[in-house]
Amino acid sequence: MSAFFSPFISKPDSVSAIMLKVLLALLPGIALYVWYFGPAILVSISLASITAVATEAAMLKLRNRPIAPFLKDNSALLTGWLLALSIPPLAPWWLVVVGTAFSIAIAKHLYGGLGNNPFNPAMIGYAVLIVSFPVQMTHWIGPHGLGEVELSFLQQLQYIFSSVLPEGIKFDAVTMATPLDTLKTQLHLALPVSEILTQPIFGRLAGHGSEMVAVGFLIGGLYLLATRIISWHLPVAYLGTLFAIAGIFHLVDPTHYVEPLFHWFSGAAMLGAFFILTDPISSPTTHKGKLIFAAGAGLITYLIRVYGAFPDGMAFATLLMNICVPLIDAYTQPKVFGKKEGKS
Amino acid sequence: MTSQELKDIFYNGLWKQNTGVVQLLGLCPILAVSSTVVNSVSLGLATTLVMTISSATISPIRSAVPNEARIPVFILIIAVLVTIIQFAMNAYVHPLYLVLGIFIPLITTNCIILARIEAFASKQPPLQSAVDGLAMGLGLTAVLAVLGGFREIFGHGTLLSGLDLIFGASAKSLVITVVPDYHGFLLAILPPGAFITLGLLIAAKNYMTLRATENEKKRVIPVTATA
Amino acid sequence: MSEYLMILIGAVFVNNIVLVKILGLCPFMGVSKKLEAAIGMGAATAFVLTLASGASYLIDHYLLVPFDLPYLSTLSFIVVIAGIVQFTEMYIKKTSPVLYQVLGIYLPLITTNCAVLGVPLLIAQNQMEYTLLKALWFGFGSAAGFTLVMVLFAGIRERLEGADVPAIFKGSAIAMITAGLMSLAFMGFAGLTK
Amino acid sequence: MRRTLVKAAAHTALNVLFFTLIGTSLLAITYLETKDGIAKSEQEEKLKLISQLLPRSSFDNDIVSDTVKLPADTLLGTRAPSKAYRARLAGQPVGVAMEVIAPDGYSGRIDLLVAVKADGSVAGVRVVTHKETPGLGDYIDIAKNDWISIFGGKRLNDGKDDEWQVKKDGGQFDYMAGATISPRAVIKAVHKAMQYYNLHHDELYANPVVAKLAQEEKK
Amino acid sequence: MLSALLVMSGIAIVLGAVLGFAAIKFRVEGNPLVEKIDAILPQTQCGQCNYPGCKPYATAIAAGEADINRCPPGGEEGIQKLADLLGVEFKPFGGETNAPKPKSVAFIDENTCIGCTLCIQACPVDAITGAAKQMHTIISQECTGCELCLAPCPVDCISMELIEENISNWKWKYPVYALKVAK
Amino acid sequence: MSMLHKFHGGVHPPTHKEQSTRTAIATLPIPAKLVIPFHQHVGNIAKPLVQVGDYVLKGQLIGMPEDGISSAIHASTSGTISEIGMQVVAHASGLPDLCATLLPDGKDEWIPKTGMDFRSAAAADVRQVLRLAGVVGLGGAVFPSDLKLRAGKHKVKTLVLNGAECEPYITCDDMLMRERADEIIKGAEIMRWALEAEQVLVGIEDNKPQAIAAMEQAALASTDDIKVVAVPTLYPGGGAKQLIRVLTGIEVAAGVRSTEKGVQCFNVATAQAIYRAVQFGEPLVSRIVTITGNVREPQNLEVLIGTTVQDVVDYAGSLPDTDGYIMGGPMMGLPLPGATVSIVKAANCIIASSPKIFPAPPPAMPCIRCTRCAEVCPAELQPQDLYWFAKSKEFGKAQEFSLFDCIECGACSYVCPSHIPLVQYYRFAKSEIWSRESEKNSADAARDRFEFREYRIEREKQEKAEKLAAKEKAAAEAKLAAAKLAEAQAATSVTPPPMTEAQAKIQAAIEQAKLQAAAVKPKNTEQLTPQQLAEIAEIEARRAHIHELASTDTEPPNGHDKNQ
Ligand SMILES: Cc1cc2nc3c(=O)[nH]c(=O)nc-3n(C[C@@H](O)[C@@H](O)[C@H](O)COP(=O)(O)O)c2cc1C
Ligand SMILES: Cc1cc2nc3c(=O)[nH]c(=O)nc-3n(C[C@H](O)[C@H](O)[C@H](O)COP(=O)(O)O)c2cc1C
Ligand SMILES: Cc1cc2nc3c(=O)[nH]c(=O)nc-3n(C[C@H](O)[C@H](O)[C@H](O)COP(=O)(O)O)c2cc1C
Ligand SMILES: Cc1cc2nc3c(=O)[nH]c(=O)nc-3n(C[C@H](O)[C@H](O)[C@H](O)CO)c2cc1C
Ligand code: SF4
Ligand code: SF4
Ligand code: SF4
Ligand code: SF4
Ligand code: FES
Repeated sequence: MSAFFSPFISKPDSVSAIMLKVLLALLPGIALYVWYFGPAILVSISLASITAVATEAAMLKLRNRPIAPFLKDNSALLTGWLLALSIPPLAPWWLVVVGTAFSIAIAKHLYGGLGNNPFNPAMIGYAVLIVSFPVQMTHWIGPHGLGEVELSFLQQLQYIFSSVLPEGIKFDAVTMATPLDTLKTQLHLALPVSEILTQPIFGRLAGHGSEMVAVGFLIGGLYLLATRIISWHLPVAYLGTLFAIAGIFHLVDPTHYVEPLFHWFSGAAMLGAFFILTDPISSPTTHKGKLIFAAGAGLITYLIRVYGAFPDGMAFATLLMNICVPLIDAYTQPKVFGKKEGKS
Repeated sequence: MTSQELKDIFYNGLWKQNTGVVQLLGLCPILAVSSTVVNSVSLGLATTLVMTISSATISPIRSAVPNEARIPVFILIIAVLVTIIQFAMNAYVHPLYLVLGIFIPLITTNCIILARIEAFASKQPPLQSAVDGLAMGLGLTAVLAVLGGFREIFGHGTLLSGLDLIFGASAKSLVITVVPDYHGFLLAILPPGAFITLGLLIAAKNYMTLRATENEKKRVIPVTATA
Repeated sequence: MSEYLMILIGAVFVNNIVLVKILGLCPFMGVSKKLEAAIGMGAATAFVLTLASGASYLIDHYLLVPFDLPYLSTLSFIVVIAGIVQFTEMYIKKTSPVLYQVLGIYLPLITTNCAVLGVPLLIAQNQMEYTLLKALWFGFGSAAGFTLVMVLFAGIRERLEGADVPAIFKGSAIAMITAGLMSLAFMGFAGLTK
Repeated sequence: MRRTLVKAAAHTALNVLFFTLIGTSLLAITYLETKDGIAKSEQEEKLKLISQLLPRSSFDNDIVSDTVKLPADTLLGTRAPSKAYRARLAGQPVGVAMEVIAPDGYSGRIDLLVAVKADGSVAGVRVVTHKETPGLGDYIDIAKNDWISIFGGKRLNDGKDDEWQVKKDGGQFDYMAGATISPRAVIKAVHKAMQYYNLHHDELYANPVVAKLAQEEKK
Repeated sequence: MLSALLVMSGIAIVLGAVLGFAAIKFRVEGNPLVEKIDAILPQTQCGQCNYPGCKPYATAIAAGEADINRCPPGGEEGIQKLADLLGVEFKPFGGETNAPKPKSVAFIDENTCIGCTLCIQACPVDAITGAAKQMHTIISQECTGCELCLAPCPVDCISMELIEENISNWKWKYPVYALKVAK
Repeated sequence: MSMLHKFHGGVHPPTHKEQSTRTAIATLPIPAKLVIPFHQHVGNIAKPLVQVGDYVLKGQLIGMPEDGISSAIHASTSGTISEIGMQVVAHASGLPDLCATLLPDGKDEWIPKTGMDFRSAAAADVRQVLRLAGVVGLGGAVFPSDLKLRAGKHKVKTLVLNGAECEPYITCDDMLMRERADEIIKGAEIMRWALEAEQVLVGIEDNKPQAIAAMEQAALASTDDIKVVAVPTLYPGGGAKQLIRVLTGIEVAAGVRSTEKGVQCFNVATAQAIYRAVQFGEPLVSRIVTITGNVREPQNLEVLIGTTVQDVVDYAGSLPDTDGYIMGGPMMGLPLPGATVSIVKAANCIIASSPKIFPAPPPAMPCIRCTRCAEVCPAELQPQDLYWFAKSKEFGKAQEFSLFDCIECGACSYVCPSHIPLVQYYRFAKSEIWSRESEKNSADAARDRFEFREYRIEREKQEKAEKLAAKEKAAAEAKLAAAKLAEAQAATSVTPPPMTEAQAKIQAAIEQAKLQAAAVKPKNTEQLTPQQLAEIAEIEARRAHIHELASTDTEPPNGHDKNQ
């Protein structure tokens, strides 16, 4: 007998296929990223991929677990990609390596590897990096045509691996703060929103270029929704809450609070709504739980963006809500068949 | 007190029942002030002092205290000792006093002190109690020192920084730079780093214990086979 | 009004007594293996902590300061706290055996909870800024922060029971690391109250 | 019942009282013993800080005691009274070190000590406490970086207020890329403190305090 | 100094009085813990814990006099449950305590039995029937497998038999779930 | 007809039903040997009535239903009983159970059969007939049908006939409905009458148009209110609770009997068996079995109960790469321990499996909490949580999360991308919980008995002391007359002479007993002789008496009266 117990048949699907589809869904966003910001991001993605797979293999070996099936599940790769996408492309190589290794080794494997981690590994990696290396983590490249100086790909490579810039070019000149960061800093200087948004770094909805990257992630996200890899509850509740709160603040005081669409299309909101919050392992399983989880994340994201110390709140919002997942799950258990109230 | 007894008490305090990695008591100072070796060891020694004296003091008066007032009286004695040490540090090593801050008065509520008094001193004669307090305190200091060492190296790339707080500016030259030109892994010095490093330390202790028992087993098997 | 809100947000989230201030860790680690116990411990501590904040504020304000005895703060606070704890224990044991069943074994531990002494000491340090009401409110906020993270932590630990955690990390090691990652997450609240 | 209750209560009370008395006495004695030592240490600590700004050789008074209470003032960024320490050489004003607050640091307020020479130039600035991001905004702390010494010798030039800004905003002060909020806050606070100094120059140096009175003040 | 003493004395007297008062006023008797512990023990009543039955062992645990790892019939699971209840660390079997044995029931060879009634007196749970001078038999559903009847029997007619797996006591097995590298 | 309702979840596995519906139901020739288990139903095993060597006729009662939930077992054909003993049966354990082996004589001679006109009989009599005819549910649960036909406290409004047959591969009900629809409808009439139900709904999945047509045709002929309803094809639409939900909108929770909600559900084959038992007095000695999968000619066969699987497979033509047999469908079926086991009343289908049909599943990965399982679970459970707890043996938690509401349909395992044998974990957890429950019960009983024993000993001691005191008193009175004699008397009463006598006898018996011990093998004490039973009863009575005393004069020890 091929299987020892019923059922003897199963639907042809696998974890690695699911993960692969998520990786595919990231491609439109990555393509637009390269289009607007240049190919440096591909270097971080490659670095992160290699580190992720190597760490995964090493940890599996240490834990005395079979290596091949787990390496083939693509989940480490996904963690690596998502982390790489949250790190400034010009970040030194060791930043990517340290972050990815921490994600996989501590946040994933100390908990037992795939399926066991209570926290989103990629976001743990991001949080560790931003509190440990805030300088490196807040210097992003600007989109084509905006920066004072644009480095060639070779120069970028050289900078990533040896932190050496071409003669006469200052680090300041090749990088700039992100749109969210700029907005926050300038609001601090008591400039009105309308004036801030006229600067060239901003585009139609949010940051010039980065808004299109967000659109790319939105497209990938819709693909994930269509293939039922993720359920609508998380993105809808997250983006909905973010929109609602931002909308209320904006309506009350438009000089200090940008409109909600800006929040949707800047920072990690789109990436987070479709790819990060949706990590099945660290998010709740019940429908009601997903709604609560994502709404909470939306609220925290907004608070951190507007009042907090960090330019974007996505990662911390995810982690903070990750903490609540077991309780959310426990208290949102749906009524089982025949035990619903109101029905006889 | 026999030397075996003495050995047992020390083995217990330093390893088997170590407060930091086994009993998980006295965690607040362990985690809060262990960002450098100097801080760690200073607070560890202060705590050891309090533990030793309080154990020795409470052991003889134990029976004189009515049950319902037991904890208030014990804690009162501890608090007096702690405050005395606080005054002393304030007067003689003021910079260190400033760095350790609220954690000096908080030695009072360091769980391990009352725990040892309840578990040991209230049942044993003063001498043993004092030694137990000393051993436990040294165990705590050891964990603090190791933890402080790791966090300092990871976080700053140095060792023994802050020595000048105790011995004056001249001691600055004693600071060891372990990794020159280090970026500083800030996480290690921040609260999360404290938790994670202690977690890893506990795992290391578990690993060593596991190895020890496995070796034990390996050693035992042939013996029984021949017997 | 918004001042009180800030005190609350500050005490519960931004300067969470356990994860940011690193106080009260022993019960946090020790009594969080089971959710039920964590809720009990959290509630008991919250009660004592709030009461202790008020009581020590009164002592500080009406005895220590007028008589110029700030050096007695640790001593007087801890004695009062120990008294409150002991009294609460006896009272609950008598009046509500059910509650005692839940809280009973944890109550004595509260005396040696650093948070319960730490909060009154913090209040005493910032004497000028607090009124009795604010001191109570701050105490309550800290207590709520303690209970909150304790309960959330217990939730995660219960879930971890089923996780394939490497043998040497099982138990307190992984719990410690989890607390660290929670603390990392709580750093996200930084700056919410300036 | 009543009887035993009262008796039990009295018994416990006496017991606790006994230990309290012993403990408190011990404590009080230690306190009296160490009191002076503590006061001395505290004073030395202050002196060490101030003397980084105003060289010890430049004054001869007991600067730690010779203080004046500064009322809360927006120019000082304070909401409660703070203190100024005055340096005199042979009775003549040499300079003053003011406790100032920069309320708008990246992560909250930054406590500063701003020393101004009698001639109206900055003697030096030190960050006493701050909560800026380690590794990013904390270069304002002398322990991390000597950026803060750029204030030495700077003056308040009438009419040229916009020089008191970071270079990025068109001013004269350097900053580190990636963290401009912290220096902005410090510069603004020092700038305002200088204005305060100019406005209140005379009051600041008035009524030299004799050492005894200073003791009183401390409480 | 004087003010310090006065202030602290005031606090001490109030506190001491309140506590002394409370100690009498709120005194409670009995220990509900024993019942809870007893509910976990397997009630085999075998005395392997060195106490004459499960209840006495429970009482000893509640009083803090006995370790939680002394009941072999309860197995490791029993220890775990006790550890959870009491909030202490799990402790494996060891030292002088026997490791748990597989479940079995006593069995009297009725042809050999001489009806001495000694086993009846030994059985803590009245699982043996038979009158004096007649042969005895064991009600196997009621036998807890304590082995206490073995020693008293003068003709050694009682033996322990493993409870074998059959269709009615068969259990589904834990699914084989290879996560570990096969060695 | 009112609108159909929906149940949550469900899956659409490929059905593979067309393979076995190409030919009409054939009858399998009488095999050379029948192995008839005495336990083919839920509840108590039937008590054997025959002995080795007995000659039996077809339909002769060979296993008598025990008290309570139980059913009868019959000889499936005429012949000789050649063996009664333990044989491997169709059970997940692969363990042996009590079976009778029957060597057919080929005459297939019936015992005299007498049918009855149910409408003029009492419902209780009809039920008794069914019980003795061994009619049990043929839909899979094999619950004695007579018990299900008891109207009970609650009025049954709707009788549901289950013709859904939602499992892939199985077609026995389909074929039965196509060919014997009128018998099914007549059976339904009997059931409706016995339950006094108002209406009968026959639910058939819409992938069986021919069966629906045949059943509609037959229903027309009935005077009862019988409706045939096509329900959507969705596994496990044939689960009784799911079908009831679809047809009536009523949800019956786990642990609740559907009759409490006014519905009762039977399989269509059960209806037919009931008809034959009542109308013709034919006990249940055969059933329709689908033989499919890796065989040359998949089809449906009428098979005598007790026929070995090998016989059935051989008839359909076995193929070389067959690597096992499944009884039931691929979703819920049972892997058989071998082809030697026999067809039982529950055996609706035999699938010969081969690596081609049922390829080995890829190795299980950890659960990634994708909740696909929760999306398809008809019981609306959270299978991923149940798995998490079952895996780590946190049975209490599993129970809290409604483990026992799981109907083991396998839909969750079917969709799991990690290929985790989820249902297997639930089975494991359930059986562990059951065994713990029973251990706990026996521990409680042991505690009661122990405490009672302590109490009894205490009491006996007291009585003895009282007697002693009385005697001493008497002795003291006599002391005046003869002091020395009285003392001696008192002394003897302390050590009663019978004890010493007994001890002496023991000593005497030891030698002889030891000799015997060496010679004799122990035998099972479970099988008590009537004499011993009487003895036990007597002891119990004695205990009861003391109990009574105990409860009247002193405070009884905790809960001892549960003992009785
Ligand atoms: C966890 C996380 C944090 C991020 N933080 C920021 C941020 O602080 N500011 C921002 O504008 N984009 C942030 N991003 C978004 C960027 O990774 C990327 O999506 C965006 O397109 C970068 O555009 P930029 O170069 O204009 O910043 C973050 C993404 C992630 C996943
Ligand atoms: C986690 C984090 C912490 C920061 N901390 C500080 C800080 O302490 N001080 C500061 O001036 N800027 C800090 N910043 C940077 C500000 O957000 C802002 O980008 C910067 O001050 C603007 O400088 P620029 O104008 O040179 O780009 C921090 C940024 C991040 C992401
Ligand atoms: C998942 C599941 C699927 C079932 N599918 C069918 C089915 O297709 N046909 C059927 O008659 N019984 C099926 N049953 C059995 C029914 O639930 C129920 O036991 C039966 O219809 C009762 O009738 P009976 O007593 O006549 O067998 C299924 C049970 C379960 C749990
Ligand atoms: C829809 C989806 C989203 C995912 N998001 C993340 C993520 O945000 N971070 C991450 O580390 N892994 C993510 N993963 C991969 C995987 O779940 C993750 O590595 C596990 O948490 C490791 O146990 C995702 C997987 C899927 C299917
Ligand atoms: S060892 Fe025997 S008597 Fe003791 S508790 Fe266990 S079962 Fe009961
Ligand atoms: S019959 Fe023997 S083994 Fe069984 S319970 Fe009684 S004394 Fe124990
Ligand atoms: S379908 Fe499988 S992997 Fe997905 S949640 Fe359910 S058990 Fe886990
Ligand atoms: S087997 Fe149980 S848990 Fe799985 S889908 Fe069916 S009812 Fe739900
Ligand atoms: S040391 Fe702080 S609670 Fe134990």
